[in-house]
Order: sequence, then structure tokens, then C-alpha cells
Amino acid sequence: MKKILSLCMAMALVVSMTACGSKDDGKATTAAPADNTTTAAAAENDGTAAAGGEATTAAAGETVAFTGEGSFKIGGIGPTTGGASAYGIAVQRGAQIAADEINAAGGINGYMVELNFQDDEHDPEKSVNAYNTLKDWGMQVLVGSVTSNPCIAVAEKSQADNLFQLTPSGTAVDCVKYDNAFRMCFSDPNQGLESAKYIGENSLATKVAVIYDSSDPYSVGIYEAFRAEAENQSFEIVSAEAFTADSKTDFSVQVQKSKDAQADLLYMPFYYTEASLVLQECDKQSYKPVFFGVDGMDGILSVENFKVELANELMYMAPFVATSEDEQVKSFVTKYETQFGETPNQFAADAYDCMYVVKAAIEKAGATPDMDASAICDALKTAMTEISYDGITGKEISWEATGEPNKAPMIVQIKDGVTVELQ
Amino acid sequence: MRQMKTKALSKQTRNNLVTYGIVIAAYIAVEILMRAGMVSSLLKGLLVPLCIYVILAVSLNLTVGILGELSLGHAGFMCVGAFAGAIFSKCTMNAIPVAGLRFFLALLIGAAFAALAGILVGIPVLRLKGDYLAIVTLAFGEIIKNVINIIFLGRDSRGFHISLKDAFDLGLEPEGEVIIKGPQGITGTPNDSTFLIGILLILVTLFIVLNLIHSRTGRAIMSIRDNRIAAESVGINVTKYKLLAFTVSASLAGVAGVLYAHNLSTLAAQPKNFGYNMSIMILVFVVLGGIGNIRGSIIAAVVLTLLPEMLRSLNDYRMLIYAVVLIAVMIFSWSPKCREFRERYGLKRLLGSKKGAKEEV
Amino acid sequence: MALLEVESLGISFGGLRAVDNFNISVEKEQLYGLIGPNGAGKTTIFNLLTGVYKPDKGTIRLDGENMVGKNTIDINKAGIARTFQNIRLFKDMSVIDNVKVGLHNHHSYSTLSAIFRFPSYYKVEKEIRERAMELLKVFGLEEECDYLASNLPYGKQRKLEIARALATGPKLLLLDEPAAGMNPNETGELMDTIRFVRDNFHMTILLIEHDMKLVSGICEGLTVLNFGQVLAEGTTGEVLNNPEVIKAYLGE
Amino acid sequence: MMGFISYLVNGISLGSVYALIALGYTMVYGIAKMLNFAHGDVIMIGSYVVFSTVSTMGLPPAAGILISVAVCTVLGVVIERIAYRPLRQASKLVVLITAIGVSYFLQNVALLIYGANTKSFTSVVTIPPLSLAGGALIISGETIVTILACIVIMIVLTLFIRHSKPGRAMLAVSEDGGAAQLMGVNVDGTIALTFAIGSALAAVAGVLLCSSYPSLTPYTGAMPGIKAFVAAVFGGIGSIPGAFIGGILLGIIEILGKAYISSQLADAIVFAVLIVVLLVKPTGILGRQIQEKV
Repeated sequence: MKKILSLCMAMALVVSMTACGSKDDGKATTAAPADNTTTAAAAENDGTAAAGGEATTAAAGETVAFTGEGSFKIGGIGPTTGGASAYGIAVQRGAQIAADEINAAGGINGYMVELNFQDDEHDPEKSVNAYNTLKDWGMQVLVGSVTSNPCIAVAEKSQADNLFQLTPSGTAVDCVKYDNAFRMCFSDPNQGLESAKYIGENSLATKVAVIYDSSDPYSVGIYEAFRAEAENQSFEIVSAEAFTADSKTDFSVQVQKSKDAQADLLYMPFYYTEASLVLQECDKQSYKPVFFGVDGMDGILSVENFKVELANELMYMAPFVATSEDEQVKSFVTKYETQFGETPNQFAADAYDCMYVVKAAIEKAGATPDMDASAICDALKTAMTEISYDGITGKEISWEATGEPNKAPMIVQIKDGVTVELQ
Repeated sequence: MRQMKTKALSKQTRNNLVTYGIVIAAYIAVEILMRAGMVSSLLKGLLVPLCIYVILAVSLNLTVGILGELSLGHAGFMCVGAFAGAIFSKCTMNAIPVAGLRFFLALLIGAAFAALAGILVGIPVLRLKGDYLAIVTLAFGEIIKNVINIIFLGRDSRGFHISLKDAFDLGLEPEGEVIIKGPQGITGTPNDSTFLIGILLILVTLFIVLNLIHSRTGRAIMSIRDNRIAAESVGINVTKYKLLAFTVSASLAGVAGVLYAHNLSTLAAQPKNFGYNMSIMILVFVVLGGIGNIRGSIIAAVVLTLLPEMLRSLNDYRMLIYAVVLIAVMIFSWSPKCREFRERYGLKRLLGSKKGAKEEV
Repeated sequence: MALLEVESLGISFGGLRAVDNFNISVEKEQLYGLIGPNGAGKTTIFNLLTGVYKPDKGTIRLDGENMVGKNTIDINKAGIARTFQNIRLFKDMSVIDNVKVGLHNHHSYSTLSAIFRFPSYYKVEKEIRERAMELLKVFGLEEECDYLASNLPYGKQRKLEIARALATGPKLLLLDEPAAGMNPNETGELMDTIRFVRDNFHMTILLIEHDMKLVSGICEGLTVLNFGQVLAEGTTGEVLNNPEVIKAYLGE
Repeated sequence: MMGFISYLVNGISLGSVYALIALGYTMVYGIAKMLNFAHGDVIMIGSYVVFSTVSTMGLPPAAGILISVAVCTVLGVVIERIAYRPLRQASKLVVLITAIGVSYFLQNVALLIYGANTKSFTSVVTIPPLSLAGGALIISGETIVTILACIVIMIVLTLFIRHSKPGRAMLAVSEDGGAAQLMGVNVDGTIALTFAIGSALAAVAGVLLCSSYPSLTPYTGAMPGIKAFVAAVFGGIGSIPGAFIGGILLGIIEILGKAYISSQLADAIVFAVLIVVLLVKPTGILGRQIQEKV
């Protein structure tokens, strides 16, 4: 046993070192051209010397003849396995569509983009591993990480490397703590604050109940800000009940407590997966308050087989509405639906926009693929504060040097199975 | 007879030296390759986690292999150590500017708290046996995780404040600092963990565990594993030695936890890192490396941590292949048919096998 | 005064009176036998003497010291060691380590000393090893000292168990069917060993045995147990000729 | 008061789901003496099969359930044959790790086939909810069916084990596999049958779990699986009525803990109660106390 294992280890180590060693200096040598000439849509290909990867990637996008002397290597990180994989996979797909579009339209300043997306299982440590894998591949810009805690861990590393990072959905405050990191989505406090304001200003309710996930920083972050702002608003929080990642099967107690407190609005700062269960439970208990969610609610209509009437009149803060008449959105949604057979959610939309923001920033800064990651980062840091971007998650979005986006929050409501904008 | 004695002693010592040697050789090899620029960023990033998992595997082997009790709460002790160490570092970041000293103290504190948790859990729990002990240790790990997730700890000029509701509830002064933010945990811990420290800690762990095993205490612990009733009949204080092994194992897990807490800038008690899944993961290292085989634990921890990273090129199939490899290795190394096959054609035969005395611990 | 004095000892399991009003008195350095048909309660008495079971009645005195209420560990420390009917060795430990565990309480150093290898560690370990080898030699096991205990042949496992018990430095040694499963040759050898142990270690030995050759060969006194009660007691010759005893055995 | 009763009912309905899963767990443990950590994932597969057949292909629920039971039974037997049988003689820990491997495997297979997105499960129960005390207390149809299913399965299993030939063979294997083999019992066949029944139960449990809590992902089975394992230990692992009682109690404790102590600490409360129970009764509520013979 022991000897076999030693052998395995030795082999694994040798493989890892040689494979990676060749990649380190291999940016412009053998491995790279092989990838580039086949396809720029390299999301499925992690860039190791494995030639077999080419064949599988061809399906993901059309083959683009390689024009320039280099291409931008964009890395992506998010969970594509494990409990949070729904979000990571959406980001991977959204970014992929954008990358294909950009390449089909001639790339960024004539340079193609290559997208390489790595799994982090929603674990900070794995996320850093993914980051390092991408660095070995030669990543110049990072779109990720998808979830907050992993994003914070990766930000620490990207800051040390001075590598430009744009997270599509890392909502925690600390995700953009450093000047090289920006985000596409609203921050947690921002969402909590805006939703409290909206509820107060539109007098949606006087008594509010909150259910939140006490094991999820996203949910707690929003809830905290919501609670703080509620002091300034005309409504009162009459019940605040939690659930955790380990007990999110049954919501009868939380719903009943909200009902018993006679709350006329139920605030739900968590994801649609759990929300579908909460809505079901409310229906069971014939409890019909105003339902109000946050951006994590987006996607509830895409839950296969979901009884949409349960979510009727549900309001939530959304950066993105898949049914919008906007041309950009329509085109994105159609592409997504044809390629992946499901409606994109805000994660996919954020990721799609991220790619275009990176494009806009690179164009603004005039960066080229032959610059190293640090130089690109310095250029993009400045460019980010100068661009104004029209995308599918908002129009005229601009960025502060702090990394926060300036975009108008949008409140949407589900009516008869269709999402409509309220604001 | 005289000769046999010396021979046996030296065999044991030699075995230990080989184990230390492997660790040191691995360190030197990696250092040389790093100097030569041959090590990928991925591997560089993995060096500290590898050390963490090796320490965890070796320390769990003390409970599972040497004491013979199944524990599914090892990640819980790691969690205690990680948070104790991280809180200490975070609070003394300005007071103790010397990173090395601060980290050393953090390690001691993490180990102490984990040991304390080990004793607290051990006293009642070690009365149970087998699967019941396993489920209770699992329960303990989950309790720790759940509790830490709802703790908010802040500090301002008036001292520490604690709340189980939210950071807002702490009522901090404006310049106050929130140390633990519930599920978001602790962010901004100094990144003090290095590969060298990790390797040193592995050596310390090995030193403690191997010396413990090859001593009067170790024999007492193993006698409990082999036959509790007989151990009592020769006057071994079963409770004391069970507790001792359990506590040492817990405190070493605490050390690994401190190392973990200072490796990434974010520390949160999520199912992924401190849940039962992690405990099981460590158990997998121990079982795969050979129950009671310390060197095997080291190797298995390294191989199984590297494996999923090596499989990244498989993309979507990565974790699937990982699962298949896990099952296959288990069957390959433990099924009687495969064992027979290996004995006939395997390496051991070529290298010549030893009979009789247990050669490796 | 006798070394072991037991008076009106009794225990029940459920409704069954497993041992009732049991008396025995074993003199220092005596080789004493406890016999009786299967299920008579012999092993239960050993379990009572070593604190595995708590008697609901009666007294046990070793050298005048009360043993009732003490746990197994303390009773061992007070001077009673035993072997088991179904051998209980530390199977995954080496032969010598089995004996070393027996020496645990007599050659001591702290766990800290073990971890940091203070001089006391080396000194005491050397003592332990020498003492263990001496014991193994008595039982002819020195050649196999590095074998795993479970790899020993059956007869030697029995011997190792006795060696381990002796290592705890008892005043009284309880042997539970030491000759079970042995061939006549081995039994003969074992008889010599038991005598040797008694003579050289000045040991008092109480043994349970079915092998009448062994019993009549080495025991100086006997107690016969039937249905949990004493049927007869006295010198070996007396007891074995007692018609009650013969009836109990043949009538079985 | 009404609130309390209503919480109690909710607890029972959650507990009945745990109990149903725990029955499968405890049965496999009782006979094969192994912790089948993959049980929760067999449940998940069973639910996906029903989802595919009923919601996607439009078959009637009864047909879907039958197909699901068949698929899970085959799956259980195949898993046992490939992954567990070669390890019959190995240490329990080795089998435990293999079971975990199987669990990862099933999760990832489901992830590849069905994707990560949540699917909403249509309840297969058509019984209307029971309304008591003028509508203040509602017992859902799913709860009624789950409890009934639990009781029926419990009785049938007990009868089967006590009175049928293969059942008694199971009992014999559980007491002493080696001796049973000598007495002419086909041990491999008996254990395979145990897995077949256990997995068929998993399919039923999956359907009812997802009918009560209609959100289906590749990881749906994992946590209820662990909770059911806790429930089985709670009641005394290996005991069939124990699994039922353990499951129901666990559900009640979880709900009452959430309602009256803290919803944030629900998990900690459940596990703390478990620890206390095991300290008082080290083999669970109905577990057999095994005295080691000296």
C-alpha cells in the first residue's frame, strides 16, 4: 500500500511540476498557438498541453481565425460543482456567450479573448487554487470569483500580484477592498439600504418580517443593512427568523412566526432556491403578505416546473430582467436559451456584462495582450473610473475608484408569470 | 538476544527517521525547484494547504489508528483552533508587530483552545463506542460550526462586545472594529503561514505523535485499542489515556487550524471547510494511507489534495473522476481478490516482504 | 492469614443467582484450583475478584485489604492479575510490547518525558525492556519478541498472556483455563511453567481448569463449584475422591 | 397553545420524512453492519427519476414512482455488488470511505445529467389537506401520506423480517454472518436483498421528501441523509421502530427548537439533544445494549 502510494505521489508531483513548469514560460511557445488557432472560446480548455481539449471546445463557439500576435487571457472562477454550482455555472455560461460575441465581432482592438473558467466549489481555498491555476495559464484579467468568501480570499492574492479583478457577483464589502478589484453587482449593504428605502418610501407595509440565512454572509450582510435603515423608515421589523445551510428544508416555523407577528410584508434576502420553498410554505399556511426579495431572487421563474402563481406579485431588486424588451437583453437571452436550454438569471447577466466591461476598459486604456498582467491592471484601474457602460444589467454604469458600480437599482415584480419593471 | 534488542530499537528509530526524512526531502526538493523557477503558481499556492492536511491527517490518525476510535469531528477542533488563533492575531496585529512571534503565540493559543475543546468533548463522549462515538463527534463539529456562524464579536475602546444577532447589535463606537462577522467570519487575518512554517509544524507534529506512540503512553493507548478489557486488567487507566490521545489529537488539529486561518485572508465556518465533509475528507486520508500508518497518512494527504487539482483539465468530469478514483483505490487496496493479485504480481514481492513484526507505525 | 479470603460472595443476573454464598481462602504461594462443570460460575467468580462485576453480597480481601467496590484497574494495582478464557492479547502489538504494557504501572515516566525524550525516558525504557525480556525468557518467547502477538501459535499466546499478567507484579495470579486447547505435550510444559512461576516469583496462583491431569498434577487445594455454590473444598486428593464431586461430574 | 400544537404538527411532518429515510438507513445498518452514506444520494436519484417521468415525460405519478422504485432497487444492488461486496472482509472504516466515494459519484452524475439548477418537484400526493379546529390547524396531505407510509413500511418490514424465509435469513446474517453462512444462508444474496429493499425504500422516501419540500438539486439528498442518519442513531441504529421514533422526535425537536429557542441555532440544538440522549442511553432510545462478555 505504502509503496504504491509513494509511487502515485511521486508521479503526481512530477506531472504537476513538469506540466506547470512548461506552462510558466510557455505563453508564447508550443502550447499557446495550438489553442489559439483552433478556437478562442477556450472556456472548456484549461490550457494544459492536453491536445485532446481542442476537439471538445470547438462545440462551444465558432472557430475564429486568429488575427493578432496575441490574445487577452481572461480567467473566470466560480463554483461549477457543489451546492452553489447553479451560480457558478450561470456565470461561466454568461461569460462564454460574451467571449464568443466579442471574438466574432473582431475581438478587443483586434485581439481575440480567451476565457478559461475554473471551479472553486464555493470554497476560499479551492478558489485560490483556481486562481493559481489560471495564473499558470497566463491569465491577464480575472472575472470572479462568483461567491463572496472565495472572492475575498482571491482578492488578497490578486492584489499581491496586481492583477485586475472584476467580480460579477461577489457582494460582500471586502470583495473590492483593494484598488485592483471592482464589482458588477450591488454590494450587500447597498441592497439592504435600497430595499428598506423602497419599502418605506412607497409605504408598502408597516410591519415587516424578515427571513434570512444566518450561515450565508450575503444574506446576513443584506439583512444587517436593511435592519439599520429600517430605523429611519416608517415601518417596523416585527419578526426576524433565520435558517441555515444545514436546515433549509423546512420553513414552517419561520413562516408561521412571520404570520403570527401579523407582518404585511415578508422580506427575503436570499436565493430563489430557498425562496421557492418559502413561497410554497406561505401558500400552505394561507399567508399572503407582500413578498419582497433581493437580486438572489432572480431566477425563480426559471426553476423548472415551479408553480409561478405562488410567486405572483413578488417584488425584488433586480439588475436584470430576462423578459425585458431591451435589444441587448433580448439578444443575450435568445443566445443563452438556444445554447443551454434555460433562461439566464442575473448571475449569467452580470458575467456577460463583466466581459464587455473588461472590453470597454481595455479599449479605453489601450492595453494590448503583450503587456503583463500588472501593467494591464494599472491601466485598467484608471480606465474603469472613466468608462460609462450600457449593458444588460443597467445603463450608464460607471465605477468609483473604490470598486463600487454606480447604477440605478431596479425593482421588478412578477405578474402572471412575467417579470415587469416597477421603477 | 543482545543483538536483537539493538536491532529492533534501531529499526524503529530508522523508520521514524525515514518519515522525517521524507518530509525534509520534500521540502528541499520543492525549495530547489522553486529557486529554479520550475514550480507552478498552483503548486506554490498548494504548499501551505498540503502542510495543513498532512498535520490534520497525522493527528486524526492518532485518534483513529492508534486509539482506535472513529471521530467525525476533527474539522470541529480545527475550527476552534483556527478561530482562536485568528482572533488573537487580529487583536494583536498592532500590539505585536513581529509576525513570527505573533504567529507562534497564535499557534499556542489555537492548540490550547482546541485541546480544551478536546477535553470538554472527550470527557462525556469517550464513554461511547464505535458508530455512536462517530455520530457524536460529528454532532459536536456541526454545533461548533453553527455557533461560530452566529457570533458577532467586536472591539472598541470599552473592550470586547459579543452578540448573537448581528454586527449592528454590538453597539460599537464609531472607531470600533468588528472582529467576527457571523457567517462572514474573520477577514483580514495576517497571512503569516508559510511553507517553511508548515513544514516545521509537520515535523513538530510527527515528533509529538511518533514519540508518543513509541513510549509507555503510546503502548497504553494502543492496548486500549486492541483490547479494552485486557488493558483494564493490567491496570491501564482507560479513560485517562483515551482522553489524552483525543486531546493531543485535537490540539494538533487546532495547530492545523491556525495555519489554515493565516493562509487565506478570509476565515468563515462554512460546511465546505469546517463541516462534516471536511472531517470525512481527513478520515479518507487516514484510511487510504493505512489506519495507524503515520507515513501513509502523510502520503495520502498529499496525493488526495493534489488529485482534484491535477484533474482540472477534465473540467466538468473532475469531481466525478475523483469519486471513481476514491472508490477504485479503496477496492484495489482492500478487496481480498485484489490483494491476492497484488501479492502475486505486486511491488512488495519484487522488493521482498517482511513477515512478523509490525514494521510501520 | 490467607492471602485471598472471600466470604459469602454472591451475584445475580436477572433472576439467575449465578454465584451464591461463595467462600474461598487461598494461602500465600499456594497453587489452588477452582473446578466445576460448565456454567457453574467459575469465570463469574474471576470477574467478581477482578472488579469486572460488582458483587451484591459478600467480601473479598487480598492481604487483608478490601477489594469490593474497587474497579478493575485499582484491583490490578492492589495485586490481582488475570488471564482470560478466550485469549485477550493486544493483537496488533508486538509480543514484547504486550509485556511492556503489563509493566506500565511499575516503570513510569511522564508523557512529557515521552514526547521530549528526557533522560528518564531512555533510562526507564531500558529497564522496561530488560524486565520484559526476562519475563519472555521464562516463557520461552524471547525469540519471538518482535512478532505480532496475533502471529504466535495458540499455546504461546496463552503463555504470553500469563507473562503479561505477571508483568503487573501481582500478589495473586488468576489463570482462566490456561491449558484449554493445548495438546498433552504443551500441557505438560505449561504445568512446569506454572510451577516455575510459583517457585521463582513466590506467586500465589488460583486457576480454573477442566484438564484433570493438570489439576491433579499441580494444584494443592481445590474448590468445586456447582450451580454457583461450593460443592466441596479441601486438598486436591480429598476433593477428587469426594463422591458428591464425582456425581456432579458424571451426572452432568 | 394553538401555536404549539401547530408547531408540533409541523415537527411531525418533517420528522416523518426523516423517519422514512432513516428506515432505509437503519435496515442496511442492522443487517450489513455498514453506514451507507450514499443512502441520501440514492434518494436524490429516485426523486430525479420521478421528476423526469412525471413532470417531463408526463407519465402518471403511480407509474413514475414504480419506475423510480425499480431504478433505485437496481442501483442499490449494483452499488452493493461493485463497491461494497469486494470489501465485505475489510475494516468498517474502509467501507465507510467507499460509501462516501459512491455518494460523491452519484451527486456528480446527477449534476452532469440534470445540471445544477433547482427543479421544482410536483407533489404526487393528491389527498387534500386536513383542516382541524376551524382552519387553525392544517395537516397537509403529504404529511398524512408520509406518516401512513412510514407506519405501513415499518409493519411490513417487521413482519417480513420475522416471518418470511429471506427475512429470517437477514436476521441470521445480522446476528452472525459467519455462522449464517455455515447454516446454509446465502449471505451475499441476503445482503444484496437488503440493499435492494433499502434502496426501494429510498425511492419512496425521495418521492415523499420532494413532495413535501419540492426543491430538487443534486445535493438534495445529502443533508436529509445526514439528519436521517442522526435520527436512526437517535432511535437506536439497527432498530426499525427506533428509526421511526428517532425520525419523528428529531423533526419535533428541530421545529420546536427553531420556534422557541432560536432559529439560528436549530442545528446546534438538534445535535446537542442527540449528544445528551446518547450520554444517557449510549445505544439510542431503542438500541440494544450489548454487554461485552468477559
